[in-house]
Amino acid sequence: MLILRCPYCGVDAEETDLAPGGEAHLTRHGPGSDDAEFRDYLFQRRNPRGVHFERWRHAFGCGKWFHAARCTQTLEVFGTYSAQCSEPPEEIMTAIRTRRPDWEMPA
Amino acid sequence: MSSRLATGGRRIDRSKRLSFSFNGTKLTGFEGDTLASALLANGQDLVGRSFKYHRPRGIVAAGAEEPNALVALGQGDRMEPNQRATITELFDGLSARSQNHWPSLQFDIGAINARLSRFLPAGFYYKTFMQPRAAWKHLFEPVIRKSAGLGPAPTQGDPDRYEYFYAHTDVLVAGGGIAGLAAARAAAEAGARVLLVEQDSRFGGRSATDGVVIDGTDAEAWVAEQVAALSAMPNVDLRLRTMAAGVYDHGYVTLYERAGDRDPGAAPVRHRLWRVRAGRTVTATGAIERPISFAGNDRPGVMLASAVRDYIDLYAVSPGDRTVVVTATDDGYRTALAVRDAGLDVPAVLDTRPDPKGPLVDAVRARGIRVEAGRGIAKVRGTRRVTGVDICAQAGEGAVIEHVPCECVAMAGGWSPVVHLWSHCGGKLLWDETAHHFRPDPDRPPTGADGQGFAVTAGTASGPMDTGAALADAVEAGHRAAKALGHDKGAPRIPQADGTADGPPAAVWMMPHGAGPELRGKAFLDFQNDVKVSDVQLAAQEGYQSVEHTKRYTTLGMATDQGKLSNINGLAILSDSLGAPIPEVGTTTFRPPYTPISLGAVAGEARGSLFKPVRRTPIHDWHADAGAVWEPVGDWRRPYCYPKDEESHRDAVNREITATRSGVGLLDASTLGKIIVSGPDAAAFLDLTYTNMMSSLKVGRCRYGLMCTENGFLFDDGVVVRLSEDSFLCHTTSGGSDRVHAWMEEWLQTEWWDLKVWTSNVTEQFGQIAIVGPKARSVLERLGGMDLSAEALPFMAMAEGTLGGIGVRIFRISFSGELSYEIAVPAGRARALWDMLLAEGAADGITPYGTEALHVMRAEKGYIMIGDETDGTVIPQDLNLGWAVSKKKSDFIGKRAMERSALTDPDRKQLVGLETEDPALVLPDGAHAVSGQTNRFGQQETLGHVTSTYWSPTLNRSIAMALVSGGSRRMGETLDFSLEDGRIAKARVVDPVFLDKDGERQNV
Amino acid sequence: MKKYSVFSLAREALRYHSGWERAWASPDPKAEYDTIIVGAGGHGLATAYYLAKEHGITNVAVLEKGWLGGGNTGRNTTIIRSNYLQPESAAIYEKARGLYEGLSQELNFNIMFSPRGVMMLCQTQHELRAMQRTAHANRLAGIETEMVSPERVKEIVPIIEIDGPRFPVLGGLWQPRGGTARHDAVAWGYARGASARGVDIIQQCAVTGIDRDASGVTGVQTTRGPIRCKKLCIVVAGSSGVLADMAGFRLPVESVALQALVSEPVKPCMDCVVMANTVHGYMSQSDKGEMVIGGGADGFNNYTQRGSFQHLEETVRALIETFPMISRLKMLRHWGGIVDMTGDRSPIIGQTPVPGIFINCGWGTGGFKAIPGSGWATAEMLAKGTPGTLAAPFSLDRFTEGRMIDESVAAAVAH
Amino acid sequence: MSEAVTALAGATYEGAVTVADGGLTGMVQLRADLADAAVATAVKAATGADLPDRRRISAAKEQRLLWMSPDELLILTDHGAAPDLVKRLSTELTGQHALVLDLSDARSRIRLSGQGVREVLAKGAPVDLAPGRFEPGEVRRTRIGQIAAAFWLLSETEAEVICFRSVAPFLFDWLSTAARPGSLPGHFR
Repeated sequence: MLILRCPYCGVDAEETDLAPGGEAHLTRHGPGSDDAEFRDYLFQRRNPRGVHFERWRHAFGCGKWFHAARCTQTLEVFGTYSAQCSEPPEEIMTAIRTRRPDWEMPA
Repeated sequence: MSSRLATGGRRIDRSKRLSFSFNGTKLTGFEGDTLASALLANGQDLVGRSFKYHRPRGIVAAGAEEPNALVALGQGDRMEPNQRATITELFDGLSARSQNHWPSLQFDIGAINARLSRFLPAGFYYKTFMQPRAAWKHLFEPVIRKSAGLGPAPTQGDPDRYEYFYAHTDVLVAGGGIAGLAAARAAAEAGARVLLVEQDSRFGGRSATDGVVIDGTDAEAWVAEQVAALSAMPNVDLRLRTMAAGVYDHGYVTLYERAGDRDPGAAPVRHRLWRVRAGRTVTATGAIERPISFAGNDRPGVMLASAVRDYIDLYAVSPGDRTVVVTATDDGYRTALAVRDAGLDVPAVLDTRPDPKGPLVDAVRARGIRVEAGRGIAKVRGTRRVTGVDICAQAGEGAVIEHVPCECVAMAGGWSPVVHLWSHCGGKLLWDETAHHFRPDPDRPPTGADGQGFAVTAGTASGPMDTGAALADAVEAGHRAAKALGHDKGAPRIPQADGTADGPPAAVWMMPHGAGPELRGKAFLDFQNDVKVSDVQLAAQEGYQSVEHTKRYTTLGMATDQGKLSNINGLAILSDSLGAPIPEVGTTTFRPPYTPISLGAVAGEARGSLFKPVRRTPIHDWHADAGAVWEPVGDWRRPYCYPKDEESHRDAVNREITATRSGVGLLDASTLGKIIVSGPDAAAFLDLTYTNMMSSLKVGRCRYGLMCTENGFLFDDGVVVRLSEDSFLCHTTSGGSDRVHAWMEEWLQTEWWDLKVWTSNVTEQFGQIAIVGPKARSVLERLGGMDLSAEALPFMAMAEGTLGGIGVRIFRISFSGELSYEIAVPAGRARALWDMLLAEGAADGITPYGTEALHVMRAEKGYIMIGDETDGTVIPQDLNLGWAVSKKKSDFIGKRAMERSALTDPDRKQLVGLETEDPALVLPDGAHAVSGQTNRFGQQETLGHVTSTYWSPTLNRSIAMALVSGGSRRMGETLDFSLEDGRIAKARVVDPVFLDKDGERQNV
Repeated sequence: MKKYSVFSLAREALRYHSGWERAWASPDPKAEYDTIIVGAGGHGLATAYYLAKEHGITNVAVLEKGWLGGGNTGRNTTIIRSNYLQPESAAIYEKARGLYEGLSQELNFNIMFSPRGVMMLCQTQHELRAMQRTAHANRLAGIETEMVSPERVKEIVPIIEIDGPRFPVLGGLWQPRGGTARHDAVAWGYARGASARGVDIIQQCAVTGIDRDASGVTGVQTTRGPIRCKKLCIVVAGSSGVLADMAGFRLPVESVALQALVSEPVKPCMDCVVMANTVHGYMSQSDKGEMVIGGGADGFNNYTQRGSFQHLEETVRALIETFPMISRLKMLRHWGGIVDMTGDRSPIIGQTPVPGIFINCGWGTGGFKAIPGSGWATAEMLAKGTPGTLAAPFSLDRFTEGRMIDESVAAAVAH
Repeated sequence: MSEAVTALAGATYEGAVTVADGGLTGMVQLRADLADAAVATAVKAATGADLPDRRRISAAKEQRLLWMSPDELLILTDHGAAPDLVKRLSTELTGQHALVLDLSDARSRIRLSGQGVREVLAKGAPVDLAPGRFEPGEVRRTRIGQIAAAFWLLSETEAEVICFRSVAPFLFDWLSTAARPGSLPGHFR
């Protein structure tokens, strides 16, 4: 039972209050993108066994979407943060590096 | 045989007699008995039959680890199969039946398997029953299946109630023995919130029975003192009959409280499933004694030495006049003393160790009890119960030295910590070379959200088996758990226990050590599943070397006790067969729950009327009173039709349609989704979320809009109304409102957060009533309050005002092709308006209609229905809705996807109308058009399928819509539709708009 | 290979079964193979078996990081059916079901295929219409299924409640030749068969890297040293993304946990498989007597093979509504398996961007039933170097073209 | 002119805890950036109350302001007073990016009273409801069983729950079941 802190209402919400939303920080490819770019945007999700940036919604709570950095192997949560950003903020990166010194942000 | 002793019995209250029945025989026991102790007290040694060989089975243990004493408890709709007698508290009127035998427990036909056991080794069924092929289905499998299962299957629903309870605590302590109590006290005194749960009906565990003395007082008094102290603390909750069932990710724990098992029928809650979020979980779950593998160790009368002690001390039950103790540990001697103290005979203590010594050994010798060193049991004599044992040298091959008559054999193979809770969520184990057991590795605990370990072990669950060390470990554990959460008032005092630690146990995995195949084939590891030492060795021999392979091939540890008694012994045999050390062989995975929990508890309170939410419109009660036939739409209930007395559904639907098209009909459209989209960027946002251009919509006007996924597929539709320059009302499908609203918020919050837009799901603020048909206007005009003339309120326009004194918003839109007004009214007044309309329209024969009439009327007009014409793979162009897909807009959700080759393929299926050659024939739902060719897979090639098909009372013929490959090119073609019976129905491809192509009926 | 039969069993019984040989060999890896298959689950082992049997290719190694059959093959609810809507799906699943029919005899290993029938319940009007469409499609695809009435459902499944207040049973899609099989035995039987034909099955051998040059794959790095190969086939449900990473490409796959549980064993009470898709539950009774229950999948990426309680609630409460008598049964254990979810929930069988590397993955929640057909089609692809008729539709490029094979269309879940 | 009715039509259940229809209630939704000082000023002017802090409730006269999210406020008032409140708020917020709606009929209010209201809620809400952890003045949006709801304590023995109108009868039955006599575990003390 995952437990994530909603950065908007500050509640440590359990999974049953939340709705998962898949990989975070996707770049939307609309008209003008080529087939490969569009396929990657739609389907080719990062699926790491390790640190994963993902979207969650506090569905039964304040209804806000937020981001989480979580390890898909140990389920350790490095932090949650605003959904209105296109890359993880520095404090999240620091939190991850403190726990996983040899981790590198995938290209 | 077993019997009740004249005196003693720590737990029983001899003044409270309870009557119960076993296999129909009336028996009596005492308050405080378990069903198991009461059965033994009544001399009932034989309690069941084993799974595979149907061998006679007796009670082996006194707790949750019991593999044999499983009964069908209770009767009728309260019968529960496979209930463990050792953890079933006796109550007056309890009735139990033994399981897995026919015709009777005493004489069981299935026991023939025991005679054939030699031919039925591990996995024998993988090697045979294959020829002839038909025989498996018709002969072998039916026979195997008949013999499957233990207890009887219930036949009725369950009248009892279950529920969840959500609890949060700093420290959860699992186990209320002396370790659990000590840990809880340490944590509580440090200031932490503490929840302590004990699966048993008493606190204190084994301590009193084992004669533990703490701080100079006997265990019973010490435990009472701890319980009193803890109960007095406001930050502590102690709970009995509550088992920690499973430990989950992020430190979540489920508890199983058997709240009502002692008074079936009367208790308001049978089982309560606690869902606990604990900062730290202390597992003070104790240890379980290991049996010893010798030939005939499964005979009734062979018990764990600790269980023999329990039955004597707690329940004053004699397991038999003469008890032979066979032990690899000092602990076995405690049983010898307990038996002798009860005035019973101990013919011999067989100690596998060559040179047993220590205070316990001396005490036993001092009592004149015969101690045989380096000895073991070659074979147990007796069939339905023990009559004696053949003694042999442990070191040898089993040559019989002496026969000793006895009624009970007490096995003391050493103790293994209960590591289940620790392991459920990934805690790792260590193999202890001296104690010969797996114990938790404190350096590799299960970790939580913060990456830190969230479990701490306490007492014997950590490994140490002597009281002093266990207590010290427990206090430290409780303190550490609290401290990790910021609660610390300094190191707590550690209670002192008297006595010295036991000497090291011997590792005895097979008795005698050199036992041949004959004996190994009779030495049981898993009593319930009949897995023998020889089976594990066979698995290893055949290459099923992984512990998981062995488990699955032999079914070792897969019984309802999940291997609590058999796992370690089985592992040891396997490692011995493979010549690999035990830690390398490893353990199987520990899965929740610790012991089985009722499915009722898993489901919680959600049963019957509370199973799933039902959404009711403000007019729901009227529909119910009118005898509506309900159709579930999402969680909503909508009237399908309103049959009058004997009327068939189809007749009712036809009547509703005819009445509406010829006069006036009334529809409760409250379930339609309604979402307000407002703000300076509202129009821009809707241009992105709809395929249509919405920014060009004029204030006060309505436009039908489509929403696609980013994949290009149509997923919702509805009428959009521009309420003001920067405010829109978006209608969605019934049951689509939550999805669409969440979808809009998702894009606003995670992609286009720079847009100034607010949304609000106002679906439930309004009831919505559609008044439909040529006479709709006159009914409304008679109600009065608004000018509803074609000029004032033309088609696709919106007006606000009051009708019959109620504030409303009226949309001139139509899903039927008729003159139609959809009236939005505050939900609290919707029923009132509905009643007014019915009254006012009575003169015109106003007729409420349901969803089926709605569907037929929309089909007559060729309007699509999300979910019928769409299935998640359909794009607007497929439905001839290309006109609603803006070419002007540079972007909208789904635009890019529509450029992909598969979505621009001219042979895509397209929506067409169908007219069957036989107008009376209504095509079956989902029927396929066939080409007469076969496709690359050798299947009949299909051209398309029927999406909607109805009898049209208006056109007095059948009509249908279908998605057909290259459909628009096939106008006028006749297609062959294949029917269930293989016959072909011919249908002509036509324009899907069957009625009033020019829309004259609605433009009035 | 010693033949299994009632006679050999009797013969062995007389000598305490001392003569049984290993079911499969346990060789050390050779320096090079023509083909390396990564993953000794059902799909990988079946692929190896059919490579040897159908195409005579035996210089093959199957590498397994743990123990064979230890992944989803040994964790699923063993349902076998082929009542799929789309022609592509129907073709490969029916091929698999057909092979299951004679598999025990072919492998001389009783996998206990039990064609006891699969009943898919229709509990809403919409589901009823969708199932009718599927029934028509099945008939034209040569798959034996039929729509049955609620009364007939009750006849076939006496313990079912067809008049439930919330979701009454409106009908059912009945596949009489669907059923179950003993999942471990499928892996063991294929392993024994492949091994006997000369395939090297190498357990405890984890692939740690994939070697490639300009022309394509050249071999793999493993915990037991480097092994060269000409062709490489990745068949590692649950870890496909990780292996793809090693090979340097990405897959349209996400790994999520799927939940399952079994009850304590009770005497036989349900003689077929029942799937209730509206309420997301499915159940069958094992030959041992346990009620085997399938639950839902997590919605988030997850590599822990653990059960998560909250997903069982919904499944169990739904099944209690449908089968009220199970309420007093007890849950014996529950667990999770990691499944590959693709963009259209249909599998991937095909070439990858790296020449010489082939992939078989993305079976989602429904891989077990496909094992023989999947192995057969993958073997054909490996032998010919290009996908055959059965495999072709499941190629990777469908995600570029938007050519989805979407079974959710049928309102059925792919369990 | 008809009177508005509630979805629960005044229903009451008396068990270990009393469950009762909270009656007609004015509910006004404000969507605006609550961090924006101008919004705070406007709200104060229209209601006389300060904006509540995160997850808190503020009050003035007959009005209670519930914090629903960083950009959503729900104002409870008399049913008849809601339309005027909407007007006042809209006027005060002129020129601001804000949405004000009268949603008085969209939700239902249920009252719980008696010892053990905490435990009735704890049977369905994954929330720490222990004394000291959840106190009057805080509003919590979560689920009760399968129903989305918000609730708050008025005192140690009184709580209020709001949920969408269409599921109010279902939630009422759920709460009544949870409040059955003798069914409270007695965990909180």
